[in-house]
Amino acid sequence: MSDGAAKLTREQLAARVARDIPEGAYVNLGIGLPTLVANYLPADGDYFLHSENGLLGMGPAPAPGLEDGDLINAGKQHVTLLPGGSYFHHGDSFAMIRGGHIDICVLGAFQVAANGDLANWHTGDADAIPAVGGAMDLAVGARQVFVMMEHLTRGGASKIVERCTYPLTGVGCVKRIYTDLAVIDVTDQGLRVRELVAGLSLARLQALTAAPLLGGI
Amino acid sequence: MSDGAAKLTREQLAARVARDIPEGAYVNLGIGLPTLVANYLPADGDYFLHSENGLLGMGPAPAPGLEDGDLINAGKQHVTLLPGGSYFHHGDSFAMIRGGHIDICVLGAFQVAANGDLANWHTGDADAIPAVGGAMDLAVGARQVFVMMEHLTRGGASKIVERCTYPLTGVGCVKRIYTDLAVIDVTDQGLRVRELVAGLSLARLQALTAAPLLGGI
Amino acid sequence: MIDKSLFSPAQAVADIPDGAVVLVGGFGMAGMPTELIEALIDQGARELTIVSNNAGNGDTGLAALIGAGRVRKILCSFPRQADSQRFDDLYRAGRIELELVPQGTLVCRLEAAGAGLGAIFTPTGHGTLLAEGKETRVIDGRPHVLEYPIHGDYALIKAHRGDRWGNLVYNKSARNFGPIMARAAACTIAQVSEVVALGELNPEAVVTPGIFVKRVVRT
Amino acid sequence: MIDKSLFSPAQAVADIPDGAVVLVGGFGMAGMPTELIEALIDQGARELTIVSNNAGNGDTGLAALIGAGRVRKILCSFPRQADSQRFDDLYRAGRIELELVPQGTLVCRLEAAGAGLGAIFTPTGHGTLLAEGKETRVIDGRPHVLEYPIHGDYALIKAHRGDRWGNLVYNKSARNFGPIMARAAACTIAQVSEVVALGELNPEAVVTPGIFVKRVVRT
Repeated sequence: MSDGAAKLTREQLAARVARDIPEGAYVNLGIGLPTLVANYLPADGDYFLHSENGLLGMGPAPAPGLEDGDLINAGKQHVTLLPGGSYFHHGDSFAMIRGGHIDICVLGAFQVAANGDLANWHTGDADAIPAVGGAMDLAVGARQVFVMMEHLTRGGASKIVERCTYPLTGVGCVKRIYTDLAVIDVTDQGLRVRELVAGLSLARLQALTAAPLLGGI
Repeated sequence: MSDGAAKLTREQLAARVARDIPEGAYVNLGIGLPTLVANYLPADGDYFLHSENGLLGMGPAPAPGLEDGDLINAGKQHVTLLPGGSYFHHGDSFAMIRGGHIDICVLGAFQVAANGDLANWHTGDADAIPAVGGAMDLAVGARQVFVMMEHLTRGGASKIVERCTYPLTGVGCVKRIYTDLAVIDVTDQGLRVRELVAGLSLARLQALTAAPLLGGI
Repeated sequence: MIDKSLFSPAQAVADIPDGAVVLVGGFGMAGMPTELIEALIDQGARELTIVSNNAGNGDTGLAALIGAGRVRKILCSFPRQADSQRFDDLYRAGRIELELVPQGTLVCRLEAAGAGLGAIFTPTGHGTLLAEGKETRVIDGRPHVLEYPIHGDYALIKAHRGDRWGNLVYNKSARNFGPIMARAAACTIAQVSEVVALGELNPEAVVTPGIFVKRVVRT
Repeated sequence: MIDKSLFSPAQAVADIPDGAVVLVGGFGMAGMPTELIEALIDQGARELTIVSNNAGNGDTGLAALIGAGRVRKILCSFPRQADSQRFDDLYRAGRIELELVPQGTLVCRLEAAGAGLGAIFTPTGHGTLLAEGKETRVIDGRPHVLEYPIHGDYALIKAHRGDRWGNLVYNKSARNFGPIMARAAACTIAQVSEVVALGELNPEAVVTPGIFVKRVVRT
């Protein structure tokens, strides 16, 4: 549907997001796709990964056989702790989040609106069992909220919308959107396209996107 | 002025208060006179002394030469920590106080009113520099607030009053008053005398006290 | 001599009555007080209100308590998981009540309870379904939601080591909700891997001072 | 490589501007960041607002800063002490403003700032002079006072050991306000007795994780 445009793979998208994270940043990576970003942060730099279940300085997955059920990330995957990392309780962890101490969080999304509204916890389905976790805290608390998602749903609908139809996670909180087709800033003037994948025109991206886009590359 | 009544010394008063502290109690002793109570808690029992500057399981003063400027109590005196004690920050310390985790606090007072109002931080003097410390937190937070004081001021005025004339520390917070002349409970019916020192009659105590007293020994 | 250590989980949970509000530590299975919950299932208390981050995983611990039909209501942030079938079934059948709370709001409501605060204004959740009907206020240009403390009658938590005065240290990310639940409940019961002699825990490294803990059981 | 350790207190406090709100750790002299304050005196910043439990003791540390006339206003719980002459003189001369705050309210206002809460209802101080003019509310039958966060531009604290990522541990009761001030300020500067290699601090026993600390100086 992107007509030969070089749609990014999940790994390429993760690498693209990682490029915008400066050394020394305190970063929370949401469950799912955002978790991949960790794999693309330069190994020779100091990046501080926070996990809301009480870890700072989170390291990669342990070698097989070295998993520890007491050392997991927010997605309940086995992880490690880097030298210089620390453990703390949920009170301290959410003080970090809500208190504006996390520089960047990267979240997945169902929908992002032109005004930066984020919907990522609930489809509104009557039969769905809702679960929110720490997403609403990250949405209001992190200094910068990046969204990382596929541009379109499996059904081909735009996940970027004029107004979210799903229940909100946070109001006007998203600063930048990374998709498999483009990098888009949420600005006071509206959605401004910063990057397009190779072979994709702004006009074509606009045709795929259910909210007005501004050029600005 | 108590006519041969066996007025308690400061040490006797401290010992009397100590008798009402059960083993296992979490206790905060205010600055000054209340600090003496620690000396009369049975050495063979476990009593948990809390100091608002971040100590639980506070022990006695160190031997001369072993003082540590980083190990002090709320009155800034050198103390020790018992095995099983712990250090924590002010946030945790005042969660203990405000959150109702301290069973008993013993405070000094300028005035206590018949309804349990406490005044112990400020004489209201225009020239005085006010200082409140943790007294207001202890007054509202401890499960039981005991006041320990001389019954009369140096000038012979009753420190137990119908209504405090000094600025309040807490409203209706005092449960029991220990003076050098009597032990008095603050009840819904009023001030009920529980004990008198030897040689003192209720009538004589009433004559010395500026609020109505109920018998009840 | 004060000794808060008990011989068995059964003894530790014996007095939890029907209808109690029970805070249950853990994030997934890390920090889940499985043995205490099993004892609570055997004990038989019903109509419980549970406060926990998740609504049980698999078939053990909190999932088993829910599966046994002992839970009337649960307050949590993340019930839906791949392995939350016990909860999912009862929820879909309308047999368990859910109060969904953002994780950080669950945290600060527990902290408010432990610290004796009456209520707090938090920015989290403003403008969302989870703040509907709640009092709001703009403070310093930013909208906030008024949230109230969550007090537990009991807290069941899992720590690593404890002593007879109730001091606790935890293991890695299993610490999670333990310390904040310990202080939010009237009666906190901790299961530990080891009860050590008084003074063996470094006083600089005690995470939960004994004042917040009533009972300690080695499991 | 991120290295938050600096060579000198002078370097650490160089950018503190006139008029800054500076949180100063310590309870009496325990935990007082004396060397950082001396550097601040030398640096010359004026019209400071200081938040600290006391208003200085003797002639060093905070007392010296106050004595040098650099402090416009102080928020504290216990200014009056046997050795608070520097403050007493200026206060009596009307040359320093005092906002007296109950110690636990100072604490929860700093905690609210660090944790991003907009305001809190606390029972402390209700019905007293120190709550006059403040909004009150009865919650669950109990009167409360509404209190707002205290945010610092800077915090100056003293810890025991630190590392290049800013992780800190403290010494005994010198811990006091350090950890809660560290998180309430935009820029926290810690003086430590020793800067240790990364990984030397036990991750279970780190009291202030480095996320709350911008600069570390050995003194």
